[in-house]
Parts: sequence; structure tokens; C-alpha cells
Amino acid sequence: MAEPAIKRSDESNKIVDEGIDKGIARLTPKKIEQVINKVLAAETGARLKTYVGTCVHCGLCSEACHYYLSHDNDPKFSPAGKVKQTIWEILKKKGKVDQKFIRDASRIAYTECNLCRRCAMYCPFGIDIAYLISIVRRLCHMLGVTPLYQQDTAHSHSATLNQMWVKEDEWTDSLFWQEEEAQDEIPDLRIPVEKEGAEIFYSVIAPEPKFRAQLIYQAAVIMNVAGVDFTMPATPGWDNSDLCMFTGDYEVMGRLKKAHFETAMRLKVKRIVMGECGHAFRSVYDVGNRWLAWKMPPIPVTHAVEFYYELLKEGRIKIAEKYDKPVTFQDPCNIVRGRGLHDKARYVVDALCEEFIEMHPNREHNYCCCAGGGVINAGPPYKMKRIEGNKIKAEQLFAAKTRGAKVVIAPCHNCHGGLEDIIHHFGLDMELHFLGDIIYKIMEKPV
Amino acid sequence: MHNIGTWDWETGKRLIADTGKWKDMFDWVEEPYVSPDGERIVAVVKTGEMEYSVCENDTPWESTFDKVWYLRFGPDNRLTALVSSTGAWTVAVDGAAWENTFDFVWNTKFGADGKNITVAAQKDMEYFAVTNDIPWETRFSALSNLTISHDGKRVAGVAPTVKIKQGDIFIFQEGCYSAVVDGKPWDVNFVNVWDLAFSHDGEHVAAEVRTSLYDYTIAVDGVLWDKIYTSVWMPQFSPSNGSVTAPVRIAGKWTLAQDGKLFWDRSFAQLWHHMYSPDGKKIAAVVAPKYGRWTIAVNGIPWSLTFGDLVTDAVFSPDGNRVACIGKEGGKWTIAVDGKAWGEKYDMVWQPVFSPDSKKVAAKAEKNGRYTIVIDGKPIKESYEALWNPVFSPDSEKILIKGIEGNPDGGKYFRQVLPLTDVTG
Amino acid sequence: MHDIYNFVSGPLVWVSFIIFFGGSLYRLISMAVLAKKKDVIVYEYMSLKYGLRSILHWITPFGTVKWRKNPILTIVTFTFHICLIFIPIFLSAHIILWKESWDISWWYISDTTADVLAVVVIASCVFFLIRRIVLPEVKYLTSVSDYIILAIVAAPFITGFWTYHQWPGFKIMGIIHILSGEIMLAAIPCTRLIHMVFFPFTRGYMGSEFGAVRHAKDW
Amino acid sequence: MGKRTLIIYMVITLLVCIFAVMSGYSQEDVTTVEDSAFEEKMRPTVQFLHDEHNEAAEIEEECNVCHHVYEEGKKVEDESSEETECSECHTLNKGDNPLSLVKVYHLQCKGCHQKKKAGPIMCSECHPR
Repeated sequence: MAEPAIKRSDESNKIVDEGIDKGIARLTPKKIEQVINKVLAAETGARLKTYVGTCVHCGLCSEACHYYLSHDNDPKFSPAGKVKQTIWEILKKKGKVDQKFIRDASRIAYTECNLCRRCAMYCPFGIDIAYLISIVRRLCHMLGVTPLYQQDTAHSHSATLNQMWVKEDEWTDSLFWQEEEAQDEIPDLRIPVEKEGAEIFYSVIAPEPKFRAQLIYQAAVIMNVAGVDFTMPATPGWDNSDLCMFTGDYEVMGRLKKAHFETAMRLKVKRIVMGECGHAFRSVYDVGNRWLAWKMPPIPVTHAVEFYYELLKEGRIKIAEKYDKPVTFQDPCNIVRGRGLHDKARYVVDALCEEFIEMHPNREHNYCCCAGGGVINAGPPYKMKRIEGNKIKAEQLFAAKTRGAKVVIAPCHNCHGGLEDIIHHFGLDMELHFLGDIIYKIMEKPV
Repeated sequence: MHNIGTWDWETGKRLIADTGKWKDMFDWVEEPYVSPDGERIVAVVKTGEMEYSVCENDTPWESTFDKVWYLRFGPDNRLTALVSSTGAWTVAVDGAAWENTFDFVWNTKFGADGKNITVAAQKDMEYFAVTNDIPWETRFSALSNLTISHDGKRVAGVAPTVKIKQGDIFIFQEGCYSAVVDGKPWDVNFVNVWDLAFSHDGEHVAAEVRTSLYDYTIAVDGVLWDKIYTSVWMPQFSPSNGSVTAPVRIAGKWTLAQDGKLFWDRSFAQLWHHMYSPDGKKIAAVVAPKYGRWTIAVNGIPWSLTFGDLVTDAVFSPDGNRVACIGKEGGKWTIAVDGKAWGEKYDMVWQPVFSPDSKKVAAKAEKNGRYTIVIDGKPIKESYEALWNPVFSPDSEKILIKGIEGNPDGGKYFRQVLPLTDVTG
Repeated sequence: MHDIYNFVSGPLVWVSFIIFFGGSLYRLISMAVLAKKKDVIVYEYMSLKYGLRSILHWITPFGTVKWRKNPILTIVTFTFHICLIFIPIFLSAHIILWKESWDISWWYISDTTADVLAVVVIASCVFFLIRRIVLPEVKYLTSVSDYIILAIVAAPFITGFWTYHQWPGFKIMGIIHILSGEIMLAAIPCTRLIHMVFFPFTRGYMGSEFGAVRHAKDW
Repeated sequence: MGKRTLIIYMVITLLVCIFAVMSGYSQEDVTTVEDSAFEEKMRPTVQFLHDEHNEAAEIEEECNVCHHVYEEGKKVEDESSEETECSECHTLNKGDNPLSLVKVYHLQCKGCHQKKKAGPIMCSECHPR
């Protein structure tokens, strides 16, 4: 295979999204102005003002953004370029913008920025562009102009406290089902449900019981083999994911985090361990908890990467035979820029795999997967746009491949979803796994 | 707890079961549960290939099931379990299964005297509640927030009342949910309905509702407060006058409102889990007086003691004059009573318990993997492998301690009644 | 001429310094007050250690990935900013004026050095101007105000250079030089030049969030 | 005092004397402002046509407008100091900032010009290229 092929569809701006289009149809310039000014007055302050007043329009953030790099350096996709098209204009016009403007702002904020915060490391002033785009999303939410699929997810969150309309019985039943499946392999395996006083509450995102139940299975095997005293709840609050954080529905975001942490408190666990998901970590670690006035998570949250690190370091799981295919590693924004887990992740990868090939750039500087920040949740209408918006990731993966990498490890659901599409679309022909997949495969298990 | 006066309050220690032996008797023993009076200790055990039962005081039930979970004792010391046989789920009470079976049951709830047992159930993808083996006649496409009245006679939940397809966001936003009381939905729909609360007499239900994506308020028996807020938390009925109060969010701060009017004159960075004293004269709530600091406010006035991590499980004394809660600071847990924290810090503490005369507070606490009971800040001498919440005698002079001594393999479960003079000097 | 000179070198200096210091202080205080009211988390997560850690990396040439990836820009930016502050403070002609008015003085650089550095600043401004016109990602962000700000910054150096070399019209240029310096000082709190004052806070806050909360580097 | 320092002092004194004598001779056609204390010049020497300046300033008879003598902080009205270099009184002590002398000169010339609103006041007007 040569260089990744560039297939650009200029159709991306003509994408039909009923959520946005119908939302726009309900608006009037007067309503727009009213809502914008009300929200800005009530919810923004020194940060917005200082960031906008400090930006010297130098363009240095541009090369941080995978959208910009993937769109042949089109300035409209640069971080500051997106800010210019949205919040600058809103502030300049004091909210007197029309429906078309809001339509574009919604498209930019929800589908052309993953809030990955890489640009904060390229702006000399450390201007938090993800925060500025989040304000635009908040405004769009308050105006009712959100991508349909994302909004539906937000509705699911509000009605069921999980992301995928999973009903209370379905959740518990899927745990029983995975327990039973896994008992075929390890007869005394148990997924303890509602075990008060366990050491750990293992929390996951709703796509796991819904589509990727094998991840629960694998986690159960790892937990059981390592002798971890864990439990999973039988009540809402089991899901740690949070698309409301990304649509801008902070009130429901808070409700979700409250349910999650209060479930941990009710179960009297010492900490929460969560599966390989990035955005959920962001929401429990430094976004959702803050909205509720918890300065730090009231019950500590350990991400799977760090948890695997502990298990391997303490020798609680042993590797029967190292994974022999050469691997590369995708550093997810929310646990690397968001939690500095890159070194622990490398410890885990080195402990599991024969050969590890770095992607470049890596660690805090890794390129975003282009799926996070709610973008993949904007659904099928934006799929091609999302894939084409990350040509640079294909190039980065391809470079790792030419140096021998056959497998990509992505310890985050969004990264996983994003990379899966990129690998497929650009014909990269690489395998894609979670860390848990590999641990499960190569760990020593009781016979 | 029910009929507490009839329990055995004779001072002394009694071996109830040699739980350490259970591991030899069964391939599979789950974590034990103890009845409120401490007379029974039970656990889910495996009695054969794909065959589970409940072991009670060293003896398994005669009935076996494909799966048993959610062992819960009612206030009257009856034991319930959620059981399935050949794919059909039901409730077993002291080993006797209900006649009706379902595709799934969960969320067992008890009325104050334990007579009324309610679960949420699903059959043929339809959802409803079942009380004492009697299911609701009406069924819904989902059911959540199952809530029972004080006596357990009435049951409410939240259910979709308009058929909605996934992805139809605009229909959702018109309002497709309502509260359902004893199977009968309110005749008004909301975008969302969350926590419900029954009035003390069980006659009325109040609910947190969202009437659009942005407008939150409280609905009482389906009638909205005339004020809207940017968010609300769970409402409560006053036991004395039947008014409804709820934490409400105004301009980014939380305060307490009563029947749609501001009730407390100060606001907080957070305010939730408010509760009435038994006489209804006082309200206490968990609050954050400033960002990242947590405490209890009584009638709107916060304690000066605050915790950085969290405050939870607050409880009023029976006379309504005292409040105790769990507080956590720097990863360590303790109990605070009336604004003063116990000196000792623990790895975990459980909800504190007041004596009937309101003078003493006891709590289960964990340190270095061992459990003990702490009374007014002082731990009792013994520590345990497993322990359940203590109970004060009706005359407040004794305390019932239910604990497993020894290591888990050789553990023995004792029921012990201690005079308080002994333990606290 | 005397009247004009006396005016620009007397009362206007006062005015510009008052606007500069007073204005900057006002911007700082109003930011702090507003943050206390609306962005309390900024105070909660601000960390001296991690804030400084980030600031130090960013004010060190080639101390960040960004600086290393763009060497020419890094050199220009750093020399520009250093000279911009260094020249006016350590120029002998300015110090003589301080000496005459307040009888205070300090170390100064030779006029030849100053002359060379002034060329560096002017050249840097030209570099920035060309960047703005030529680079699409910068051009896209550029508004008229950006050119005006650049002109405000370049003007004192161009006019100073002109006056020093006594090119035609240097007397008028001398007046313009003083005036342009005053305009620049006064413009700092009123324009995006405030970035000079806000830098430690924006960078420090991001450094704190990255370092103290998220245990990661932001450079 | 070391030998070396002594020699330097002697040389300076000698130079000053020569200068004083020479300037005495050229009194009639002073064209620049010179002071032996300025060893290293930061700016070109100030061009100063003594007589023309005084004529224009109408101070031909009043030498002590510039060549003043101060005693105990008071200007002595009928004395003047034509024969003395400014730096003799406005001494540059060891370690003194040379700017102190510059300041004196500047205030003398520029100060008066500003007061009278006549004559040059900006740097390059007096220090030409």
C-alpha cells in the first residue's frame, strides 16, 4: 500500500441532520439573541473574557489540530479558526446572529472539534480552546440545535441514566449472562452484583452491555483471576459515560455523575475502577464532578490502564506468553492529556507484548482519534467527515505500520471506534484491540 | 425497625452459625447477610451443578434455583431472595417462591413493618411493579425509580406514557414520561420524571420533573409548581403539614424551596438529600457552603465543620435535635455529629445510628480490613472479620452487635448484646 | 515645537504611564474579581508549583515541543519580545531622561547595541507582518486591529531609529517617537497587547490544570 | 594611594591644565561644548557657537547665567566661573554615574531652552550626526 489515499467529499457541509435542521427551524433571530445573552451572562466570566482578550491571532494553535492537518491546512479547521467562526463572532455581534450562523456554529462545535485539548499545548498562552468550543456547544444546546444522534443519546441519559436506553433489568441480566458464559471457561467465576463493602465498583459505559458484552466477560475473568474484590451495581448509576457533557446539557451531566458516585457510596466501595473509556474518565474526573461542587471525585476513580498497571506490577495477573505481534499504542486524550497515564500504559504494553513500536507524535502530543468529544456519537451522517477529518491519523498509523506495527492498541472506546473506521477506510490492514483483549488472551488462567 | 422490643435483649454472646464451615459444605458461598434482629445469617450457596440455594444458620433451604440473588431482610426479619427456575424469575420469601413468575424481577422494597414487599418486574418486555405477589394490571414499556409509601401499601414509579421510537428526539422533547402510582399514570406527561416521594400518609406523590430540556420543577400529584428552575433534586413532604420542599437551582446556586417559593434564605454551591426531623420541625440537608467543601445545614444554617471529599448518609436523632452524618476528608472517613467530627479516621464508615433516647451515636467502621463498632467516637475493644450495623435497645442501655469473628475461613457468627456501660465505660 | 515637545514629554508621559499601570491593574483586578464571582474553579485549581513549571517551559526558548517545531519563529518571537522590553528600559537616551527628571538611573546599553537591536525589532515586526499576510492560517485570523496593533508596536522603534539617525524630518519624528511610545504603553491595557499582562495567568492556569490535576505536561 | 593611581591622577591634572590653557586661548571662538571629564563620548560633541548663542539669547554681558558660582547652595550674583570647567565643581567622584554630569549639562542647556521656549531641546538637535 502506498500513502493513504485522500478521498475528500466536499459534501460535508451539506450533511442533512434533522436534529440541527429542525432545531434551526424553530429559532428566530430574536430568540437566538435572547438565549445567547442570557447564557453568556449567567454562565461565563473571567475565563471567556480573558481568553478572547488574550488571543493575539497568531495561528500557532493550527498545527495542533488533526482536522486542520487532515484538511490540507485549511485555516477554517484550525482551533482559533473555529473559535473565530463561532464565539468571536457571537461576542462581536453581541448575540445578534442569524439561523444560518447558528447552524454553522453547531456543525463546527459538535462535529469539527473533539475537545481533545491538544491545542492548549500549542497555544503559548495556554488558552483553553476546548472550553471555548464547549461554550458554543452549551449555547447550541440551549438553542436546541444539536446533532440528532447525539441528542438522542443525551435523551437516553436523561431517561435511563445510561447512554444506550438500557433498561434496569437488561443491565443486570446482561451481567448474569456474561457471568454464565464465563463460567464455561472458569467454573467458579463470579460477577458480584450489589455486593456492599467490596473494594471496587467496576463501572462501564452502556455500549458494553449493549454491543461489546465480551468486554464485561473479559473484565470479569481478569478480576476473578487477579482475586479482586469487586462489585457491579444492579441500579442506574452503573454507566459512567456522559454524552450530556458533550451536548452541553450540564444539568443532566450533573445528574448522571451524582447517580454514579452515589452508587459507589451506597455500595461502600473504596474506589471506582472503570473500563477502557476516555470520555467517561473526563466526565467523572474533572468535569461532571465539578458541576456538582465536588472538587475531586468523592470516591477515587481508577482508569483501566492504571488498574492493569497495578495488577501487573503487583504480580496479581501473570502473563503465560507475551503477545507476539508487534503493537503500537494510541494515547487517548482524556487519560493522557487528561490524566498522564501514558507511562503506565507503556509499562502495561511492555509487560504484555514482545515488541512495541511508538507512533509519532505520542504521549501528550498524540493526535486525537477524531471520534471523541461526542463526534462519533453524532452518528452516521458524519461518519465520512469524521474519517476524512483524520487523514493525519491514517498517516501516523501507516508510519508505525511501515516500521513493523501490526496491531494498534487503543484503550478507549471512542479511540477504538474512530481508529476502526480509519483503519478500514484507508485500507491500513491493522488489527485493533483494547488492552483488556490482549490481557485476557495471554494471561495465565486456572485450567 | 419493627417490633424491636420483642427481640432478645438479654446481655450475652450467642453463637448463631459456624460460617467458616460453609466453604466446606458448598462449592460456592457468597457474602453473608444478617437479619435485623441478628438471629439469622444467610448466604447464597451452590448446592449442585447450576443449582443454587440459600444457606441459613448452617442449613440450606430445601428449595433450589438456577440463580439466586439480592438477599434482603425485611424489617420484620423475613428474608427475600430474587430467584429463577428455568428462566422464570420470582421472589422467594423465607424460601417460598411467589406463584407468579416473570422474565425478570429486581429492586426489592419493604414497607415500614415489612408486611408489604414490592419488586419491579418485566414480563414479555412489559414492565410493572408487583406487591406481595400481586402485579399491577397496567404494563409499561419501561419502569424506573420504583418508590413505595411509608407503609409499603402504595407503589410509584416512572414510565413512558407515549410510545417513542429511539431517535425521535422531537417527540421525546414534547414529553413522553409520567409518574405512575399503583399502575395508574398521572394524566400529564413530562420530558423527564426522576425521583419520587410519597407523603407520610401515602396519599400524595411529588416528583422531580423536566418540562422541556431546560425547565425543571416539582410536580405534586401531577400538578406543577408555578416556578421553574434550572435544576432540582428530590422533593420531600413535610410530615407535619404536608407541604413539599425541594432543592432548586437558581442562578447557578442551590437553595431550598417550599411549594414553589423560596424557603431557605441562603444558597449553596450544592444542596441535596434534605430530610425532615421525625416531628417535621427541622430540615437538615447535605450542602456545599462553598465549592469543594461539604457539611450539613440544619434549617439553612451550615455547620462550621466542613469536609473536602464528601458528606453523606445524614440522619436525624429520634427527638429531632441532633444530626449525624458520614464525612470524608483526604481519603479518610469519619462520623460527624452536630458539627463535631469524631477524632479517629477510618478506611470506611457506615451510616451512623442514634440510640432511641437520642443520646448516643454508633457506627460500623473499617480499618486495615477489620471492622469494629464505634460509639460516640470510641471503638469497642473487639474487631471483626464481618460486621453489620449495630442496633440500640429500646431503653438505650444496650447495643446489639452482629459480627463474624476470626478469619474468614474459620469465621463464626455471633449475636452479642452488650450493656453500653461495658463498652464505653 | 517647544510646546509640543514639552507636552508629549511631560503630561502625556504621565497620562500614558497612568493608563498603562492603572489600566493593567484594573484589567487584572477586574479579571480576579470576575473569576471569584463566576469562575471560582480557577482559584481552586491554580497551583503555584505547576503554574510556574508551565510558565518556565514556555518562556524558555525551545523549552516546548511547539517552540522546537518552529525554530525560526521561536528565535524571532523570543528576540522580538526580549528586545521589545529590553531596549526602552536600557536605552541610554531614555535613562538620561529618567536621570534628568527623577535623578534615577541604571545600567544601560551602548547606542550602537541599541541601534542593532532596534533593527531586530523592526525586522521582527516585518516578519510578523509577512506572516500575517502570507500564512493562510494566520491571515484567516487576522483583522484590521491586528495590523493596527502591529503598527503600534513597531512605531516607537521605527521612529526612534529614524530620529537617532537624523534622517530628514527627524525633529518631527522625534516627537512622533515619544508619542508612539506613549500610545503603545497606553494601548497595552486596552488591546490584545494585554496578553503581556495575562500570560502568567492563562498559562499558569493551564499549567495547573495539566500538572496538578491531570498529571500531564502542557508543553 | 598606589603608584599607578598617582600617575593617572598626575596625567589627568596635566591634561586638564593644558586644556584649560588652550581653552583660555580660544575663548573668543568657542564652537563646541567640551569637558575634559567626558573621556568617552556617547554622542557626538555638541556644536555650540558661544558668541552667537549669547547674542541670540541676549546674555552677552551676563556670563554667570551659565558660568555660575554657587556658595552654600545659593547662586552668587556677581561672580562667574568662565575659567572653570563645569566638571570641576560638578565633580564626578569615583564610582559616580557619568550621567550625573550629563544631567547637569542637559539641565543647563535644555532646561534654559525649555524655560525660554527657544533653542534646541531634543537629543539630535544638539548631538548631530
